[in-house]
Amino acid sequence: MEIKKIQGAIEAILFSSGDPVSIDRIADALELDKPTVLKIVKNLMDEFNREEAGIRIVQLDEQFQMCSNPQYTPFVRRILDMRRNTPLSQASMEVLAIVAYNQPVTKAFIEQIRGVDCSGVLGSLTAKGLIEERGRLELPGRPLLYGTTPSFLRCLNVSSLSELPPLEKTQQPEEEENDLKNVSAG
Amino acid sequence: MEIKKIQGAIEAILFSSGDPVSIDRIADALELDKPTVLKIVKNLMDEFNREEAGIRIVQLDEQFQMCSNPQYTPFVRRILDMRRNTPLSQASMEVLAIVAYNQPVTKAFIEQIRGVDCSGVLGSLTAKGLIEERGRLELPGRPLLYGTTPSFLRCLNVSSLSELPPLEKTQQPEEEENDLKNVSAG
Amino acid sequence: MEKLSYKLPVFEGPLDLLLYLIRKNKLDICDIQISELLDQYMEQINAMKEEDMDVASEFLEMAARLVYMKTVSLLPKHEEGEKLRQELSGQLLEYQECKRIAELMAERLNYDIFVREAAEIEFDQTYRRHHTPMEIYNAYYMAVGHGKRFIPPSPEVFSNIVTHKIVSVSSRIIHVLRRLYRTNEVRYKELFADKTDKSDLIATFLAVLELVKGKRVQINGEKGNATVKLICGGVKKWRLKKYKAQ
Repeated sequence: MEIKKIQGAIEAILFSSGDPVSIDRIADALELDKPTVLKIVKNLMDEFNREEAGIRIVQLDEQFQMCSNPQYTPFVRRILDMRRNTPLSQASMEVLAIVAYNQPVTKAFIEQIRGVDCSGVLGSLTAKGLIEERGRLELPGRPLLYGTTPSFLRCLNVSSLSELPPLEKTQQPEEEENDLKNVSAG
Repeated sequence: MEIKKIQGAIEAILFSSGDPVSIDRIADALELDKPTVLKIVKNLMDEFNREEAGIRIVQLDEQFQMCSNPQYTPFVRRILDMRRNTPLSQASMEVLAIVAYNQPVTKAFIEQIRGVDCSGVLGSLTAKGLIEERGRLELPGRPLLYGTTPSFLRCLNVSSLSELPPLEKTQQPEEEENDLKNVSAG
Repeated sequence: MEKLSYKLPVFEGPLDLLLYLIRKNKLDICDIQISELLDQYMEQINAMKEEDMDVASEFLEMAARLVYMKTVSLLPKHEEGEKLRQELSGQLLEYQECKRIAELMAERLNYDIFVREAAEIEFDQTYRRHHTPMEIYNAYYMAVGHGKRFIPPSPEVFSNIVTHKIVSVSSRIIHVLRRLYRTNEVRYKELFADKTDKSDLIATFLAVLELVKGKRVQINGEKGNATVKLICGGVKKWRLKKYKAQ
């Protein structure tokens, strides 16, 4: 393999791994001897670690890792921050609404209504602090139950769930269903 | 900010974000105008995307993302100890093709073309991040609509849907076909 | 979950099979000879007979459609038959194109490019935008639709399969003893009066047996008139000491 390709391969490895990678493992993967790899990595570091570079390669003992140049952290933070503040997707809104009106509910219940998997959405709503886990249902598999948080009320600017617009009669889970839900949740 | 620093910041942003980032967001974060940012990103792409490079910058519609150069995939996989992604099944490819060329599209429409149920396939394509929900169609039952994601473009190595292989002339969506889309979606 | 039943030898569905037959027999997709196609199709269906019923149903649906088309084509008026044939041709052309594109895309699809996870910067991810309650209400209707069609079956439907309440015998022993401390003697039937659940009934019955075995109670009479009597009468002290906590 020519030098340029080996460099490229190491770049790709460090980029994709995220975690620090030891020189031994790189040597193994490329089927090269350790001193050669070490020399190429060092060259690569010289190429990368210019003062203004966005990506740096750092050495940690015998390991190497790619990371962003700390001087740009404020910008990175802004970008990631903007991502966090994007409005809820429609899928998120729907899941939130189902949780709000039926809590505590299981993932299976929500998926049955929406007809599609919603693990990702539940995760992001939890991270955003709009819903939270509410124990488990005493059924096989002990599924998690979800309910809305005080943050959710703040987000809607209401002081209690009772201020949500009431559902039309036909949309309300039936009495018996509620009873059962409570019984089985106990 | 000097050019070199802006480049570095964009590098750092793309590296740290992981996901595709839109030119608007970058412009916002750097407090620069969009054309300037676009020009710098394009320069950066020229710098990065040499044949032997380990890291590439790809354009996906209006977004940009850093990813590894596929030619080094075997090495990266050795390091990450990952098995090869199983190639998508024929069913998945067909569904993906229908979604790509007709998006946003309902499950009913896809099933009409393929003549078989495709709930499972839609679920797995969504889980793989190749397609995503795109709201609902305002028809009875409010069926979900699906479209392709930026990841889909990346995996196909194109930067926009317009680069997909063209449909054969006779198959270009005709009036009646469009009608059918709406009817069958019901 | 992806239905495994789709792993039929070669065909993704009835349309796939039809395209295969058309190609194999060098038929013209735009001018299908229905009776010829139907015979071949049925041949294949018979060959696949041992396959999963679920798959077969989709293939059978197409068989029925072909049979119908054949019937209609025998009528003196040809308009409907012609219309059905064009419809099928159109569908086949469309599916053929879909397959072609899928193949092209499969060649180009590289599902093995690596991207990074977002950098782990500690953020307070709390959602800070605001919405109105009406948005939540509307989203609910979006998800549920207006009919009851989409409301999931009540948990009751599953209760037989998934819930089994376990009632401990010891809790029923306490229950029986409590009843007896008040009255010293109680009709056997009454012990079961407050419960209808099967596991409650069984646990109560076992509790009585345990108490008989432990010589704490005695059963007199038979059938409906049987009574259960506490043996060490005047057990007020028991109640106070041992079972107070319960």
